[in-house]
Amino acid sequence: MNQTHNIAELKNVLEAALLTSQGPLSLDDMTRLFSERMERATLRMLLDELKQDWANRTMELVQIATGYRFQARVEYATFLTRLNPEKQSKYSRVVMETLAIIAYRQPVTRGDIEEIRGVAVNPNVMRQLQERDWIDVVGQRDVPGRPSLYATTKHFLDDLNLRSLAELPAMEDFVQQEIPLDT
Amino acid sequence: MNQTHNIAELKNVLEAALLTSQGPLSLDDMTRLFSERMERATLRMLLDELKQDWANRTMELVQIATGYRFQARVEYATFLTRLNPEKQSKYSRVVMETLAIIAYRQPVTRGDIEEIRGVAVNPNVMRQLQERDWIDVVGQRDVPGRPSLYATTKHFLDDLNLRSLAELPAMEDFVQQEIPLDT
Amino acid sequence: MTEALITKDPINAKIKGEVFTTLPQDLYIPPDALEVYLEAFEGPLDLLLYLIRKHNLNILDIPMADLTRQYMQYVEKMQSIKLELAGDYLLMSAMLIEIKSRMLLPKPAEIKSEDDPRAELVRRLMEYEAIKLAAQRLDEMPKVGEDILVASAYYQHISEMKPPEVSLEDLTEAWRNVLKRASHFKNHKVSRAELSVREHMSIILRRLKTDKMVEFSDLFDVVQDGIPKLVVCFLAILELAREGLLRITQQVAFSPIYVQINGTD
Repeated sequence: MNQTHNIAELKNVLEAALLTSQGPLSLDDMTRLFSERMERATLRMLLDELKQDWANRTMELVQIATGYRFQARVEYATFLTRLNPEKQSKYSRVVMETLAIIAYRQPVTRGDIEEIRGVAVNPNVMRQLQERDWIDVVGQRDVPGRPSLYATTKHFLDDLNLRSLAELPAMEDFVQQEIPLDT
Repeated sequence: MNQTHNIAELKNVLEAALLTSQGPLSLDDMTRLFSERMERATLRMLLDELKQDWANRTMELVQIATGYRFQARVEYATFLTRLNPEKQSKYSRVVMETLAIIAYRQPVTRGDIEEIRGVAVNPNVMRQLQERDWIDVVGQRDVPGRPSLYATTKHFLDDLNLRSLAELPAMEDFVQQEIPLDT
Repeated sequence: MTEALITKDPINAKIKGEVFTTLPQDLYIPPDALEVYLEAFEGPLDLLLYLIRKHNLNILDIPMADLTRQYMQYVEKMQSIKLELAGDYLLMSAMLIEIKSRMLLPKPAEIKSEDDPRAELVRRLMEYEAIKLAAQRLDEMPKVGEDILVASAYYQHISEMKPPEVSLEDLTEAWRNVLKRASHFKNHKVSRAELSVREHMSIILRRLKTDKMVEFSDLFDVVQDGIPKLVVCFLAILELAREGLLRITQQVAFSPIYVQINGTD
């Protein structure tokens, strides 16, 4: 079975690939599945159908930054996390605040982060985020010392179930009431 | 949804767990999924049903030594393999030098190659190049033992994107009068 | 909700057996507890924000002179490892004192809001506050490996080993190495012409392997091949004969010349 002959069979190949893949599959990845030529429009149509087929089932086909993946519907998470109780340890507030600054203000230097947080940034914090592959260096600012500019990665978007940064909650949502100057 | 109330929902939890688990799940693992007590007999019954549900689909639920897992039916394996082609290793130095000698000095016998390289040629080396269809035997030298004469094939030229051996870089320190091949 | 989020970390400092759960209003922090306070807050902005939002503290009401004096004492007592962190608080104290002193100066008749020295601090505080909330939101969002479980069913990996790629450079590099090591080849040069001859030697041998005996003239395609190729072909036959690989026979003068592989009958 090297040639695929009908829609159902093409969809099955995609389903098998998406259910077994270690990471998200891009459209390019998926075209490689087939020996014959596959149009991206056809792929998108098949993926749409596949998504429909799974609409009321345990897994959902989602599109994220780097491609498509099947993931368990959120209502099963409570069951499934019982299998691996040793959860990934939560990041400290410093790490999460640094991540938020990079996510919302990117690209930023360590100096920018220190300016916003009012405290020096421990290099260890940056390292943690880089090791998780959530941030990386995208360039240097053209000022003395040429400090590194940090930005979030596509992997960060994937891990947070987002297709793009625009899907992050809007910054305006977090702005609180004005601090009064005269009381 | 911490309590599960019907067979369908129990099966869904098992399905989600088996599809997202990194490895096979044992019956013990699966009992941990549920907050309420779960008999092994019930689990086996549910797994049997799940197996039936997937009978004509892309994955099959199989039992192996360490537990249960979903795996893509074997007919999809050829497609999935295309996603992760195995890393190609490089030819060893012996293989490359043997190939070079055959290309530049053909037709040659194994004895010729040994004389040039100063070491015995492992028959395995010749076999690798023959299996690749890059060299073949074009005759025997009329000496005792009638050793095979090796030459490069047309397939070798194709793979290296050459029209003829004359397109191989010449190893000359000075420009010799060339016999033009195309006039 | 805002308040709940901002005061997520309760202050729980124990000083000489006495438990402190709220910040003293005079902001005096006993040196023993300094570390605990510093850990409870992410920095001077965080501390200030807490005081403003939780205790409705007016930025200008902070007794800055006292505060600064206390900080100076901490810095002296603290080990060098914590100096950097204390420095951030010290810097903030200096900033507050500067603001306060500017506010105490006689005001011009009309003060525009952007000239208010506190405006920049308020901007920074509010930006930090928003980032802090954004960080909490990011922390709460479902993530792969935590509450998002990605499909990873098994498939049988069929080994479809692709053979190694070889480039022209790989090949010539290998040949160069051979020449480098083989001393008797040291002065050997391979020209393109020679390569063509050797290629034709292989071609002729291949032909004779299937056709056994070929008439000499049939080895030349005078219609298709140009003179140079015919010459190369002839040189190849001569070279094969010299190496004893061919047998060239002619029964009588002017009869056809036959070529066959040496050793075949």
